[in-house]
Amino acid sequence: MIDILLITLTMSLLYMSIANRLATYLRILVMQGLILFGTTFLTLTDLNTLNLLLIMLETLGFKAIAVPWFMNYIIKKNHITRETEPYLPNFISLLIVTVILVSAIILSSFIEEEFLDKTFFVVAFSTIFSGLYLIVSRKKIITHVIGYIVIENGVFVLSLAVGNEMPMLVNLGIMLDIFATVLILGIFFNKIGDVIKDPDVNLLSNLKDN
Amino acid sequence: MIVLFLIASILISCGLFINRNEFVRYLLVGLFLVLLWGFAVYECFHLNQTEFGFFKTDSLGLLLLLALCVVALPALFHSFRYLEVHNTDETPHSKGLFFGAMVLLITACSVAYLSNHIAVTWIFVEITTLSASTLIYHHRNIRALEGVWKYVFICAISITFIYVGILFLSLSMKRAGIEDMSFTSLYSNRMKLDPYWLKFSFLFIFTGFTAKLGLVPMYTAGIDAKDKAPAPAGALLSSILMNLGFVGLYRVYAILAQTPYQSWANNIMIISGLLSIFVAAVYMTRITNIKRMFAYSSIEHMGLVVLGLSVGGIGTYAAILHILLHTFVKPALFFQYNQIYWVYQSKSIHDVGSYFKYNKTGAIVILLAFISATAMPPSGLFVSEFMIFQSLFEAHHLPMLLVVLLLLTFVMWGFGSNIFKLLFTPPTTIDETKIPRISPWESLSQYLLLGLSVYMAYNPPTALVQLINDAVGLIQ
Amino acid sequence: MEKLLIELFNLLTLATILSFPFFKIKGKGIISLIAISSQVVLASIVAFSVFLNGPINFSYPGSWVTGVIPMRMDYLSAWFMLVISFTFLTGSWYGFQYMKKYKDQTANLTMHAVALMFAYTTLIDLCIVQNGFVMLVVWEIMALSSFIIVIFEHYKKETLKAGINYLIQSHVGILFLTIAFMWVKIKTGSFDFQAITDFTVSQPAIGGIGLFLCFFVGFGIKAGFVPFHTWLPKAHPAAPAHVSGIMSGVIIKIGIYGILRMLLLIKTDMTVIGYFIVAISVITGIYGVMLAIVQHNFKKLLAYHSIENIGIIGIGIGLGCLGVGFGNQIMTICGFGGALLHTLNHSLFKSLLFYSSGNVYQATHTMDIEKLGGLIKKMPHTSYLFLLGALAICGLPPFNGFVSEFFVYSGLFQALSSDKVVPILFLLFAIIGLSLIGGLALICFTKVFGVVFLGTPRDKQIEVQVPEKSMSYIPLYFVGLMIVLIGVVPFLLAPFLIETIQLYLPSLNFSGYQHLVLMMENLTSIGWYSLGFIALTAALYGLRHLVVSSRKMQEDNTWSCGYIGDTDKMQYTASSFVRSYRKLMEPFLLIRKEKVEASGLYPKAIDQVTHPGDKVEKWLIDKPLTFIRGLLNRFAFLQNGKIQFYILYGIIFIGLVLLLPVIIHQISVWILFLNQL
Amino acid sequence: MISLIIILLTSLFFMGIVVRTKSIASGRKGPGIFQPMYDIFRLFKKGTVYSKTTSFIFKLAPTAYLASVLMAILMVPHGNSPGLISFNGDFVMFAYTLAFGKFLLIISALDTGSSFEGMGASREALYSMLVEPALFILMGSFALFTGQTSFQGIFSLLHFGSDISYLLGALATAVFVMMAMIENSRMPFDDPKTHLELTMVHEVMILDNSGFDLGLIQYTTHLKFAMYGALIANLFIGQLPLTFSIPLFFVIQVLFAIAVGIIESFRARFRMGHNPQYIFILSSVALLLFFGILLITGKFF
Repeated sequence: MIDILLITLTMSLLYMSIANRLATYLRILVMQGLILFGTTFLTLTDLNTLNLLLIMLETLGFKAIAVPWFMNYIIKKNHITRETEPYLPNFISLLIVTVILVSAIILSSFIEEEFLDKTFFVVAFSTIFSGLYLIVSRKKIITHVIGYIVIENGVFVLSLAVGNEMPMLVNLGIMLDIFATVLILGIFFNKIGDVIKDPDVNLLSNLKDN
Repeated sequence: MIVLFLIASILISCGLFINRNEFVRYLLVGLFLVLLWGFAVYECFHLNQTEFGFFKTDSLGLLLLLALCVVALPALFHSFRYLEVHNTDETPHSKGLFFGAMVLLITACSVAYLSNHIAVTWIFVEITTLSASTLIYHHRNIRALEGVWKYVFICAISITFIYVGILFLSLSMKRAGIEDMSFTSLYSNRMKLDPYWLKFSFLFIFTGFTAKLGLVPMYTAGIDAKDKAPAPAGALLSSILMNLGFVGLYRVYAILAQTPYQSWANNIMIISGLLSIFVAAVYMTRITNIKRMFAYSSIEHMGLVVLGLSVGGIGTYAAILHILLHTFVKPALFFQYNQIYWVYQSKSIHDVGSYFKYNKTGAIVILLAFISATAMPPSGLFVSEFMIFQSLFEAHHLPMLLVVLLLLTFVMWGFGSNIFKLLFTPPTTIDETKIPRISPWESLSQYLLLGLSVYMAYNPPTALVQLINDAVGLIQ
Repeated sequence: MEKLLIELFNLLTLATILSFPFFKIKGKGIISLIAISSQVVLASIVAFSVFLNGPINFSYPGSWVTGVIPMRMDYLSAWFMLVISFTFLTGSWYGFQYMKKYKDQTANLTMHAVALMFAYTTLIDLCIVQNGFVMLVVWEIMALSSFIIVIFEHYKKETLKAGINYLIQSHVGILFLTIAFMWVKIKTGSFDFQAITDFTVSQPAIGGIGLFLCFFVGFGIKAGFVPFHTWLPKAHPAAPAHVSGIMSGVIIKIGIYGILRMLLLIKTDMTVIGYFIVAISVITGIYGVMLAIVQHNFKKLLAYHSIENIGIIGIGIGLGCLGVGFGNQIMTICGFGGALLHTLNHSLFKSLLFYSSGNVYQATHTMDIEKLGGLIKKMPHTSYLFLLGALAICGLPPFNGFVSEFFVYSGLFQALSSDKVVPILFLLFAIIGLSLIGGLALICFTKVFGVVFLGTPRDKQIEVQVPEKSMSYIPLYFVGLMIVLIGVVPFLLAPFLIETIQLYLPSLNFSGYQHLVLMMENLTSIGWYSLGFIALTAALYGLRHLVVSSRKMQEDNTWSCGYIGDTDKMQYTASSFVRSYRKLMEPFLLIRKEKVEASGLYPKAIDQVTHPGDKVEKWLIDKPLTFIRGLLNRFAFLQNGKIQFYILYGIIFIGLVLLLPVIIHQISVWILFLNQL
Repeated sequence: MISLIIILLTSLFFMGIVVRTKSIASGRKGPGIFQPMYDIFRLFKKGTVYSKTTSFIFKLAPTAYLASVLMAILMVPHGNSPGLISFNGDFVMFAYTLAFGKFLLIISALDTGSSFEGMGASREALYSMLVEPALFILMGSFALFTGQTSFQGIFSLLHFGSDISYLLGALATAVFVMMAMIENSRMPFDDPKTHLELTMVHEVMILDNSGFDLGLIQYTTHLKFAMYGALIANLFIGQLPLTFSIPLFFVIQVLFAIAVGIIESFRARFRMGHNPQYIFILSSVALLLFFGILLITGKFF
């Protein structure tokens, strides 16, 4: 069951790489949140209830609901165009994400590790790097944020892999989630929104030395 | 005690946030300084004691804590001066925000130095990001916004890297069957750790810390941050915050030290260090923005520090000494930058000049600080650089040494030609009547800092040498 | 006692500088003048007491960074202390009046005075301190303060440029010294100079030679050996006259001191070092004077002559090394004796020349010799002093330049009796070089003196302030007196020379001592003959005067072969004077010409300008520099403001570190595979 | 002492012989051999005209020129008997003393501010620079040969053994002769009798000297000839006793003078532009000599 969920997560990455509209991104984020919620529920079996509750609350409430809604609000508020505006054609993106996926699998094949479920590793790895790829390859700032959240999801998956033994790390991950996302979105919402009307990243590329 | 200090200073910073009264602000900041110094003094007498298993006052932490105390004093003083002079668009609210953030930053750093648990360090690194971002965005204009945006984003990414590193570390601990994640236990069990994941985790953690430490690859946002932050804040960013990165790196490196994979870690650090010096050389020879120039010179010094650390031998000692002295020298430059800006109302090298004519004391500071920052004798940094070169020589890295020397010469050339333009070449367009009279006392702190760096380099008190040697002992 | 004096010497500087805030600018000038003068007295007392009572050693504990700081004053140190002190005495007195016209730039002057005092103090200390680390520190303080005194007129762009050039190059020098001392430190664990001896003794010869080369480059940059000379012709014209005098008088000599000191310490195959030094010195000498001839800028020309004289000194040193190598004591005596003596002499006449050039500048406000002329009538004192200096620097009797050059010459000739062919060829090379240098110097200074001081002004716009201020030539007469004294009674120096030379002759046998005595007798006889020469000339002139005074005599225009009119513009200029020479030497020089040819039926005014360049600089400094700059600038894209890139760097770094070992491993596998084919 | 006297004597008639030879060579009878000295004495009696632009240098230079040559002559030995001044390396002083005189003469030419004299001065300076190495190499090779470093020592020990060394002696003589021609700026390097100032070297330098000074300069030229003649003679005198050596000396001087005369009357002047090359050939010849001596003394191996 867990594997199915994780594979769906990976699928969503591929979809994300070729999606053209921000709304789609947000839906994918919601989906990923739900997937993580399910995974948490299934994985962290031997965790004390309170902690588990906290984690699930975070995944469901924060990842699946609050953040996407919030971003949607921002997009509406700042009249951000609906296009994702990638630098590269979708086909190439698809290719690259696939390559990331494959290389993750290959890399995992090097590992012989009884404490680590390889699926987690592969999924986490590919999610992190395709999130990075998303940031690098898209023009808009909002897409950067989305990419960052994808990375967070990947990291979360990774933390789940060790979660049972070290709940503390999972909590750390949650903390990172909330902290960074709030910080970034906070700035994004409060400042960039009202300083620049059309938040195109090119407007934020003037601090340079060349 | 550490926790008390933490709570107290967080309360103080909250107080500063909400407070609107000038006098109370002075009072609170003074209180905080007293607290900080008291804390430092207390720790001096409680060396190598663990608190809650999360904090441990080892010699490295203590050294950097003391350095921080020394820098914090003038930093806060100059912040007051800065806000006075720039009081056109200052509201009590913004002032409160500024000081609150600065106090928070100082606190976070000073506690993070002493943390004995990688997760705790990580948390405080996050807090520094938060407070630093507030400082950077003090002038609410679009450039500042860009600076803070980049800084926050890059830091967020790098923090994630560190987190991933920690996860890998935990994996390797599982292999070894270790539960306790504190540095001491990691260090004592380092031979048991699973090399595969250890390498992974070191790579990720190192990459993450480069953002704070100011090294290739993640140094980029730091430059913008130091450029955009008000000069006193910039001073802190380029001194104590970098030290924080150094502490983190040092402690993680300590785990790998004396293990078979140390050389592997060394190679990573050497690559990063050389590239950093190279980047510094690239920009020092072409930069036109004085503040960014200072920032790049920090990059160069960090590169040297990492080189010294990775080569080992006397290099480790030199690295710690170097970062210590750099903590005193670089703020001096940033504080002096304030006065430069008051004179010319510009940070572009094209608009400045004849500083020696307009502000003599300041000009002398710039001259001395230049000598220090390029590590020419008789400056203090010369000693540590000399030792670093010596360690490179001893480790038979002669070609590397020559490359480094070449690059440093270029750095010095670029730095020098800009500094001397600032000092001596008559400016193109300047209204002499508008130039404010700057009291020599403004420069006092810089003289003291520079003097301190020289003294500590050439005639180090035995206690200092002892502390540094202990710190070196952490990885040897 | 001497320790006390030295400490007093150093404290005096600090005290003076600390007292500066309480004085007006004039007061500052006066007290710094007094301070330097009394420091000179102190230094001389110490030096003389060394010559009287033998070497003096004491040491400071130092910190754990430096280790023990031994202070040793032997005859070499004493000799150089005397040389430095004298030039600083005259220089500061001359500079005092030279700086009068800048008296409104108070802050600038204060900094200048401070830097000047620091320069003097550190120079003296450099002769004493014998701890590598401390020596580096003092060395750099000296370099920095000399940089400050050079860029006095820093509001001029090219001055600052030259200054920075000097700073960077001297920093490169210190890097070499750093490496050298580091090397010794690592091998022996001590910064004490004695460690150098221990190290070189323990090493095979090649190690010692390598170490010496490191030192030589480090000191040679300061001394201005070709090809490390390029900072010199830039810095000297930029500096005020007295500073130029001091710089080329003593500051570049500290490099010579360093080399001589290292030769005392390094124990290795001296012949190789000797050959090396002779070769590079002959090249230095000839190259320097060759470029000096084609210069139009008065001070730049003199600067190139400093390079030439460094070459002569170097020939002496090289000869001495060969002597040590072959155990031929005549060579040693003449070589080192000539080098030491020429160091002193050059510091005298070169400072004299620079001071008088300063007077010319103050009178005319130009250094372009093409514009000058006929100054001998406006400023006779300066002119005759300059003539004195010119004759001395050409090494003509009866002046001091001849004495030292004679020393070297006789060494070279007497060494010819050696029976190996390689040294003989080197000696021949040196002889040819030395004689060529002499001839070229003669061209150069006839040109300068003739064009600047004789004839009539070549540019009517330049008006000359007369009369000369007395303070502007009294210190010069002081120097001139020394020049004549050394020329006529050189044996006054003999005792000092003997002591100093013996440092290089640890095993001085009887014959060697005889040679030493013989050389000194030669010195004496030369002195008397020079005196006789002066007397003869004087007598003949008196005779002529008697005869001519009874004849009738009249004045008229210069006979210009029938052409009557304004002949000032027709005079031979500096460029035309050396044109045939320039044509001859074209391949060695780098001269940029700007011509406006006559064209058309009614040609406009034509003119031609030549800009003498420096080939060595072009190929050794400029080209590589531009190349590396270009290389660095290719990477300017790194900080391009795009956050995506910044993140990309992180990914690339991680990927690189992860993949690099794999790739390298694969490649090595392939290579193995291919090797097995 | 002897050398001084006999050189002075020679200087009285030397130029006369040269002139006489030339006139005979050109089929004229020609003046008596003391005619040049009469001319000089006439010049001594005349008054002088000074250019307004000149300074003290101009008055001093001719005297100093003469003084320098006299000083140099004092160092020239006569075979075994040393000159008044003799010490190790005296020939260095010899060369530099001559250079001193030349220096003053050159700047005195520039002192007049006349373009012609500047021209002459420039050439004079260049040529003397070029000729300097030749002398030193020559003396160096003698020093190598005899192991002595003073004129007297060298010439007293200078005796040619094998045939090849005679060849070397001839070479040395040739170099000395050529050197004398250059130093006194005679044919083929310079034509004192030409009437185009543009092509002169020495004569154009002294264009503004008149009366006593001119006389001094001209007499100095004679002295110089005699001096070089003495040097050449010394090559052959060696250890001979005075009774033979002094006549031999005069014979050689006369031969030298005749040789000069013949060269002057049968050679055309070199092109000004080519002079440097020809002068530099002297140095290479001297080098040849040097290596020859290396060969003889067997130090090559």
